[in-house]
Amino acid sequence: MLRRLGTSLVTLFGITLVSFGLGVLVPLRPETANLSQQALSNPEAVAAFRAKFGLDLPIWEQYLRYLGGLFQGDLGISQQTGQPIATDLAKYAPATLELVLWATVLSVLIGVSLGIVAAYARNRWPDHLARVVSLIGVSLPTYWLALIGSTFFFRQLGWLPGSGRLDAASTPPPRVTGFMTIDTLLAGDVTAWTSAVAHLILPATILALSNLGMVLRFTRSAVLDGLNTDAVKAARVKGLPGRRVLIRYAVRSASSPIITVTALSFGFLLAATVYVEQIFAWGGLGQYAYRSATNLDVTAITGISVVIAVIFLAVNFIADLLASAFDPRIRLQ
Amino acid sequence: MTDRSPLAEPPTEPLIEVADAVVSYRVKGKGRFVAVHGVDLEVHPGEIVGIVGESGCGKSSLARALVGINKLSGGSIRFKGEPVTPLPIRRRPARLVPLQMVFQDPYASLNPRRRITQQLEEVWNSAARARGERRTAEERLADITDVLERVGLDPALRTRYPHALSGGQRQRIAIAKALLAKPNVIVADEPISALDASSQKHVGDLLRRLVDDLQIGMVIISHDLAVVATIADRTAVMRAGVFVEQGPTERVWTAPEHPYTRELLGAVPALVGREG
Amino acid sequence: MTRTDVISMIAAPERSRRRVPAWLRTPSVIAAGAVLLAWLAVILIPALTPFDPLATVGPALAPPDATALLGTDALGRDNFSRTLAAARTSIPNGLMIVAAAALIGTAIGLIAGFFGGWIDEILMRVADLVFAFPGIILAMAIAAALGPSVQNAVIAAAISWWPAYARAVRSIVLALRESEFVLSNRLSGVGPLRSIIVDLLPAVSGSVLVLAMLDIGSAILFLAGLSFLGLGAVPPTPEWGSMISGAVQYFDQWWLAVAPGLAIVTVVLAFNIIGDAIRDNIEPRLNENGSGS
Amino acid sequence: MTLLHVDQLTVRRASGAGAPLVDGVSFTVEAGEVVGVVGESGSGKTLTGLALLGLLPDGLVADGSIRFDGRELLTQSKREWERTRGTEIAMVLQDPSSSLHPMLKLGEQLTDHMRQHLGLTKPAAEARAIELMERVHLREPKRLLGQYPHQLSGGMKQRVSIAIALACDPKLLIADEPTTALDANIRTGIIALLNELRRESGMGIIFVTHDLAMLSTIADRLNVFRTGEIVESGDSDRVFRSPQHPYTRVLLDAVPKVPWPLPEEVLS
Amino acid sequence: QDSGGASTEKSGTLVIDQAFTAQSIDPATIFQVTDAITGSGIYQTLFTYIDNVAEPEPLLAESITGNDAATEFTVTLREDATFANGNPVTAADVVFSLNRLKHLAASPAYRMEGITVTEVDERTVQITTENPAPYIEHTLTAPPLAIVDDEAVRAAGGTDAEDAADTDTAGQFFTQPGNGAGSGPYALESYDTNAQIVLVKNEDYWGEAPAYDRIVIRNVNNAQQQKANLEGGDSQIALDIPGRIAEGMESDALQVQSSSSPEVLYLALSQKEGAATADPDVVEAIKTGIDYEALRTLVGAGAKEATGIIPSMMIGALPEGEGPKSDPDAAKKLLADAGKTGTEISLDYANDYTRLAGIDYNILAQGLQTQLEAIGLTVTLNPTPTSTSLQRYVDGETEMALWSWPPDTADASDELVFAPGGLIGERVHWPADAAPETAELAEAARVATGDDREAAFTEWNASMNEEAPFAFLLEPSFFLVASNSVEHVSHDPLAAINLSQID
Ligand SMILES: Nc1ncnc2c1ncn2[C@@H]1O[C@H](COP(=O)(O)OP(=O)(O)OP(=O)(O)O)[C@@H](O)[C@H]1O
Ligand SMILES: Nc1ncnc2c1ncn2[C@@H]1O[C@H](COP(=O)(O)OP(=O)(O)OP(=O)(O)O)[C@@H](O)[C@H]1O
Ligand SMILES: [Mg+2]
Ligand SMILES: [Mg+2]
Repeated sequence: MLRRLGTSLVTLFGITLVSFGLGVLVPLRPETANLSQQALSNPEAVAAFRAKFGLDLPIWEQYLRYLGGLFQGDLGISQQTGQPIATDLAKYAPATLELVLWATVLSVLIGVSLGIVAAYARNRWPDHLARVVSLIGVSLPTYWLALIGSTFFFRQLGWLPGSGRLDAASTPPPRVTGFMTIDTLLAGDVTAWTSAVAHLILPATILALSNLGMVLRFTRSAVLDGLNTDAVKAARVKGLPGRRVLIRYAVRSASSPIITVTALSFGFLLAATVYVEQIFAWGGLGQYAYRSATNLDVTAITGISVVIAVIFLAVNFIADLLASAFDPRIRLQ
Repeated sequence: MTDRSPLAEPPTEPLIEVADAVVSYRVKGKGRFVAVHGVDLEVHPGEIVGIVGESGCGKSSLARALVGINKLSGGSIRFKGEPVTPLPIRRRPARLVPLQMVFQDPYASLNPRRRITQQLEEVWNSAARARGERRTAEERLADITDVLERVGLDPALRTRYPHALSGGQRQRIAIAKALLAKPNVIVADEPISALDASSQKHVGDLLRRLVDDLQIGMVIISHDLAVVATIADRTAVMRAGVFVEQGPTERVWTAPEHPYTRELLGAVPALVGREG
Repeated sequence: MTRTDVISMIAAPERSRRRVPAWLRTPSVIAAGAVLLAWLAVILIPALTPFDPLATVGPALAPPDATALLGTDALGRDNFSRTLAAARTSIPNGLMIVAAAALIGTAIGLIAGFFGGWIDEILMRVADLVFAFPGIILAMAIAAALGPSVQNAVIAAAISWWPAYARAVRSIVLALRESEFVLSNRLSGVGPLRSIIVDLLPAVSGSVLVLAMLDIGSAILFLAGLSFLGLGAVPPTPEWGSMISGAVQYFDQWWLAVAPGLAIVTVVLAFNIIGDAIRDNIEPRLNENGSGS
Repeated sequence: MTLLHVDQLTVRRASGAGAPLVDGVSFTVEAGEVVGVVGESGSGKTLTGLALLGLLPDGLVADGSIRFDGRELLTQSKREWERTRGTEIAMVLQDPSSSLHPMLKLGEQLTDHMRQHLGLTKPAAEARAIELMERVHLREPKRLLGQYPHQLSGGMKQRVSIAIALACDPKLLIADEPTTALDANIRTGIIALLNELRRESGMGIIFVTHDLAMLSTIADRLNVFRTGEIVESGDSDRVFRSPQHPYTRVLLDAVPKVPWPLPEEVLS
Repeated sequence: QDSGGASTEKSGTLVIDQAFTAQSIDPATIFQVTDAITGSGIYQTLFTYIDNVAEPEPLLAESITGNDAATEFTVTLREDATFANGNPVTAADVVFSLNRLKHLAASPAYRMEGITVTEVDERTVQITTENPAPYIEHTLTAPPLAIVDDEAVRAAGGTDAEDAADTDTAGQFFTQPGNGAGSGPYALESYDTNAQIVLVKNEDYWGEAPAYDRIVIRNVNNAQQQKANLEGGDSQIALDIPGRIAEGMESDALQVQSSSSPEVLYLALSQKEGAATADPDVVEAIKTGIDYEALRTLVGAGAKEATGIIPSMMIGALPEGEGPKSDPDAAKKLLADAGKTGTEISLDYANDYTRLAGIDYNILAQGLQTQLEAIGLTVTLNPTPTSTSLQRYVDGETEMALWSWPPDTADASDELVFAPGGLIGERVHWPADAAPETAELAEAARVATGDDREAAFTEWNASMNEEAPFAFLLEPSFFLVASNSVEHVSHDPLAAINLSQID
C-alpha cells in the first residue's frame, strides 16, 4: 500500500516534470497566446506578463515554485484566464466526472450483460450479434457519433437538448457536489433536475456507446476464460445447472477482469470527453484541456494532467481494492 | 546398471563439494523462508547421487543452487574446487559451463519456436566458445550427431519442432543439450517423473549409461525412492530442508537408519518388490 | 489484477475451430498479408478516384449526383475522391503509429523484463508515467507546440502508446526468463543478448502482433481524432477527421460528414476484423506450441 | 449387477478431422467393483471419463452406447444429464488444484450440489460436508469450510475434490489420477476409504492412474488404454501376472525393480 | 424534454450563444470579444457607440471639449450615475480606472499610451495626450476604459499606482458576484471562461430599468448548434453564424441582421530577405492574381470588396469598385516572364480562429492556394492554433500569412499600424524607408484634425493599395440572428453587441 502510494507520487511528480519539460521544449512564448497584438509589441506589457507568471525566472526555479505550490494544493495561475487553476479545475472536474461516471455505468452495465450472454451463447446468434455490436462499437469515432447523435436527436427530432448541462433559463443550483444531477436534487428543484438529466442523456449515451464495444469484448473473453477453467468443468461434473455455473462460477472468475475493464473504461472515457464536450459545449475538463493546449497554457496543462492522473490512479487503486475484495488470493494486507 | 559395485569407494577428487548450503527465499511480508537448511554433499566422477524426499522439502531449491540458478544464503558449493557463482545477467563464466542441469519438465526445457537443430547448435556454439575452441560447422554436426546417438534418438528428428516430439523424446533432447556442453556434472531435477511409464525406464537407463560411459558426476532428484534406488550409487533422504540420511543406496534401502526413510520405504508399493 | 494482465487478457487465447493451413497461420505471414493488402489498397486508390481530390471539379456544396457520387465540398472538390484519397493518409500513418509503438514497446519490455532490477524499475516507472499521462492531452500539447502535422500526430501517438506493448512484453519475458529453456541455454553460456533475440523475442512476437493488429484501428481513430481537433493532417490533404470537422459547419450538406465518417468506420472495422481473426488463429497455435499437443 | 455398460464408445472431433481420440471402447463396471484404467499419456483415459458424464470438451462428440443402470445416457437431454452428474456418476478431475474455484469458499463448493441434488438445507449440507472431510482424513474440517483453495496444500485440495465427488452418494465414481499429489500415508488412507465405500454401498469405481503398483493393490479388473483403444482388459491379477499384449508388458517392465527386497520392519 | 418551440414571448432570461474567447472580466485587462460583450452590461465607459453607428455618444460623460491641437480635453461627468454598490460615479473613479488600466500594463494598456488623466473637480477630468488625438471620444468608448468604483476596487487590493503591475491584486475581485464595482444595468452572477457567463439585473441601476432579469452568454462554437438552439427556443441571440447559414434563417420567429465589419481580411507578404514574397514581381503577381470576387463567393453571404486597408465604415475608406483589381492572366504572365513560375511560398494561418464572421479559415486558405497555384505559384499551407500562428507572425517569421486586424475603435487611425514601419508593417519587414512616401502620408493622416482627416486618410489608403506588401482580400459581414422576442439588438461598430442596449 505504502509502496503503491510512493510509486503514485513518483508518477505524479514525473507528470509535472514532463508537462513542464514540454513547456521548456516548446519554442513558444505564452504571452503570444495570452496578450493582445498591441500589447505584444510593447516590451513593458510583455515584461509585466512574464513577471506576473514567473516566466522571467530560470526554468528550474519556476518548477520548484510550482512544486512548492503543489504541496499546498496550489496549482498556479492560468495564463489564459488569470484564474487560479485549482479553482478552474474544481469547477470543471465535477462536470466531466459526472458525465464520465454515468457513461461508465451505462456502458459497463450494458456491455457486461451482453458480454456474459455472448460468452454463454458462444457461437450462437446472440454471440454473433454481440460480436458485430462490439466490432462496430470499437470502430466508431466518438466525435462522429456525437455529431450524428446531436444532429439527429437534437436538431432533427428536438427530443434532447444539444448543449450545456442545464437549461439556460433555469438557475443553477447552489454548488455542493458539482454534479448537476445531485445538486439540483439537493436544492429540491425538480425542473432543474429534469433538465440536468435531459442534458446528460445524449452525451453520456454517446460516450457509453463508444466504450461499449471494448467492455463487451473484454467481458466476453473473460467469461469465456472463466467457462474454460477446470473449476467450471468441476462444477458441471457436480451436476450444477448451466445457468448457476455461469453466474456463480464463470462470471465470478471474470470479476477481476470486469473490474479492470471498468477502470480502463473510466480512463478511456475521460480522454474521449475532449471530443464530446467540444460538441456538446459541456464545459468540463475536456474543453478546458483543449483550450489550454491550443493556448499553450502550460501551467493549466500541467494542472489538468495532474488532476487526470490523480483520478486515473485513484480509479485504478479503487479497482485493485475491489478486485482484491473479490479475489481472496490477492487480498491486500 | 549391473556392472557397478556398490562398495567401491570413488578414488577421485570430488567434482562437487557442498558444505552447509543454505537456500532461502524472500517471502512477501514474512521475511525469509529457508528451503534448504544446511546440507553437505559430494559428487565424484562416475557417480550418481540420488536425492529423495517429499514434495516441498527443498530438493529443487538445492538442485538450482548447485548450478548457481539460486543464490546461496549460507555455506558453499564448489565445482572442481572453485566456488559456484550465481548465474549472472551477463554470460555465465566459462569454467562453470561443464556444470549442467536437466529440468523436470520436458515440455518447458525446449523453446517451442525453434527447431531442435537450432537449439542444439546454439548450445554447442556457446559451449565451444566457453571452452575457447575453434568452431567449425563440421565438428558441430559431428558432435550433435554423436550426442543424439548417445541419447538414443534418430538424428532425423533434428529438423522437427519440439511439439512434434513425445515427452520421452523431448527429455532426451534436453539431456542431449546438457551433453553438448561437454559437462563434468549434470544435475537432473526430477528428470523422469513427468514421463509416462515406458519412457521413465528408458530415460533412467540412459542416464546411468551416460554416467558410466563418460565418467561424469550426476545428481538425480526424485520423490520416488524406487526410481532412485534403481539407478543411484548413493542416496540422500531429504526432509524439511535437511538430509536425514545419506549413504550407499543399497544400505539406505536395506537398512534404513532414520524413521522417515522407513516411512518412505513403507509406502513403496508391493509390485516394485515382485521381481518380474 | 494489473494492467499487464488486462493486456494479456485482451490477447487471451480464443480457440477457433476454423481450419487454416498451418503456414498461413504464422504470425508474420498473416501480418505481412494484412499490411500488404492495406498498402495495395493505398497504392490503388489514385486509380480509383474519379477526380483529383485537390481540384475544384464543380459547384461548391453540390449534392450527390452521377458525376460527384458523394457531392462536393465548400471548395467544389469531389467528396468521393477526397474520401477515398484520405485513406492514403490514414492507413499508412495508422500503421506507422502501431509499428513505432510496438517496436519501442517491445524493445523496452524485453530489456526491462530480462535485466530486471533498477533498469526494470526505471523503465516501468516511465511506462506508468506515460500511461497515467492522458494521451490525448499529451498529443494535443505536442501538436499545438510543434504545429499540427501528421508526423507530429504520429510521434505523439507513438509516444503515448508504447507502454502497452512494453508491459505486455515485459510480463511475458518475466515469466519466460525463469523458464527452463532459457535457463538451460544460459547455463551453457548463451549470452544475454543472444538469449533475448533467440529465445524471448520470438516468444513475444505473437502477442505483440496480436496487440498491434488490434491497435491499428484505434490508431487510425486516434489520428483522425487529432485531425478533427485541428491538430493533425494539414489542408488541403484529404483526411477523414479534418473532413468531419470541416463538415461541422455544413450540416445541411449531410454528405460531407457522413462520407468520411462511414469511411473511418469501414476501414477501422476491417482492421479490427483482421485483428480479431489473427488473434483467433495465432493464439491457439502458440498455445499448442507452448504446451504440446 | 452391471452398473455401467459401455459399448463401442467413440470420441472424435466434430469437424471429423483426424483419427478418433477414443476408438470403439467397450467395458463394463459392476456395482462394488474397482476397474483400473492405465495407459500412456494422451491415450484417451480422461476423455473416456468425461464422455461418461456427457462433458466432452467443445468440439468433440461421442457415439456408441453408454448404458447406466439400464438406461442409455448418450441420448439424454441436458436436464437429465444434470441430474445424472454428481448423484449417479461422479468424477474426481485429474488436476485438483485447478478444479476448485479459487474465489469461492470451500464450504460453498462442497455443499452447493448437495443442496441442489439432495435438497439439503445449508446447515445440513455443511454437517455432511464436515463428515465427508473427516472421512478423507482432513483435519479441522469445520475451519476448512470458511477457507479458500489457495490456503490448502495440493494434497488437501485433492482430498476436498474427493469429498465433493462423494457428497451425493454416487453409484459410480470416476477417479482420474486422484492420488498423485498425496503423501504415501494419506494415499493409503484414501485407498482404504474407496475400498470401504465399494464394499458398503456397492459403489462402482473407475480408477485412472499411471501408478501400476498402486492399482495392483485395489483394482479388480484392468483396462489398458493405448491411442484411444483398449488393448488389453481382464482380471487385474491375471493381467499383472501374465500380460498378453506387448504394450502391457512394456508398461509393467517400466515399473522400477529394485534389486533388494524391502527390509522386514518396513513390510510389517 | 425541456425546450419548447420557438417562443416569441419575452422571457426574463436572455440567452446568447457565442463562440467564447473569454479570458478576464477585470475591465483593465479586457481585450477579448466575449469579455467586451460581458463588460458592456456591467461596466460603462465615458462614451459609447449606439447601435452600428461609428459615432461616439456620451454615456458616463456629459460633454467633452478639446483644444484645437486636439491634445487637451476636458470631460464633464453626468451627475446621476451611480455604481451598483450605490457610490456615485466621480472624477476620482475615472482617474483611478484609467490610470489603473495604464499601470497594470496588461493587454489593453497601450490604449493609454501618451495619455494623462487628472481630476479637475468632482465632476470634471482633464485628459492630455502627447500626440494630437482628434479621435479621443472613440478611444473612450473602448471596454477597457470602463469606469470602476475606486473605493471598492482599492478595498479589494486594486491600485492605480505606477507599480500596479506588481502590486495590484484586485483581479479576482471582478469575478465575484455582487462586487458592485460597475455602473451598468447588469451585474455579474457567474463567470466561467469555458462554459457560460451569467449576468443578473442590477436592481439599483441609475438609468432606465434593464430589459432582462438575467442574461446568459453560453459558449457554443458550432454554428449549426447555435442555429438549432435558436430554432428550438433554447437561446435568443446567436452571434457567430456565418452569413451562408444565417440568411436562410429569417422567419416569423427569427430576425437576421447583418452589419459591416470593422475588420479587413488580408494577406501579409513578408519582405524579409530570402522570403519568396520579398520579390516585387511576386508581390505584384499575388495582389493581381487573386480572384477577389471568387473569394467573396467562397466566404459567402454579405462579404464585401475590401477597397483598401480602411474598412468601409470608417473615414478614409475608398468607394466601392476602387479596390485592388484582379487579373490572373496578367499575373501568370508576369511570373512567367520574370521566370518565377513555380516559386514556393508557405501560407500561415490560424486554424482555430472562429471569430471572424464565422469564416472558415481552412476553406479560405485552400481557396487562396488554388487561386495562386493557378497563376503559377506553389503554395503550402501551414495552419496552426492562433497562439502559434500569431507568434510566428509577431516574430516576423511568416512568409505569407492570412490575418485580419481587429481595430480598437471605429476610427481609421487604428489602421495606421499597417503603415511602413508601423506595428504590422514591421511584421512583414516593411520599414518606413521602404516606402517613404506612404510613410509620410501615414504621418500626415495621424496628425490631421478636423475636416482634413478624411482626405489625409483617403490618400494614405490609396497609396497603401499601390505600395504595401499586403493583399486586402475582403470585408466580411457580421451576422446576428435573434429571436423576434428580442426587440432591439444590433452589432456595435466593432461587431460586438452591447448588452445594456438590448431590449
Ligand atoms: N521462489 C520461491 N519463493 C518462495 N518460496 C519458494 C520458492 N521456491 C520454492 N519455495 C519454497 O521452498 C520450499 C522448497 O521448494 P522446492 O521447490 O525446493 O521443493 P521440492 O522438494 O523440489 O518439491 P517438489 O517435489 O514439489 O518439486 C517449498 O516450501 C516452496 O514452497
Ligand atoms: N478438447 C480437445 N480437442 C481435441 N483433442 C483433445 C481435446 N482434449 C484432449 N484431446 C486429445 O485427446 C487425446 C486423449 O486425451 P486424454 O486427456 O483423454 O488423455 P489421457 O489418457 O487422460 O492422458 P493423461 O494421462 O496425460 O491424462 C489426446 O491426444 C489429447 O491431445
Ligand atoms: Mg521440485
Ligand atoms: Mg488424463
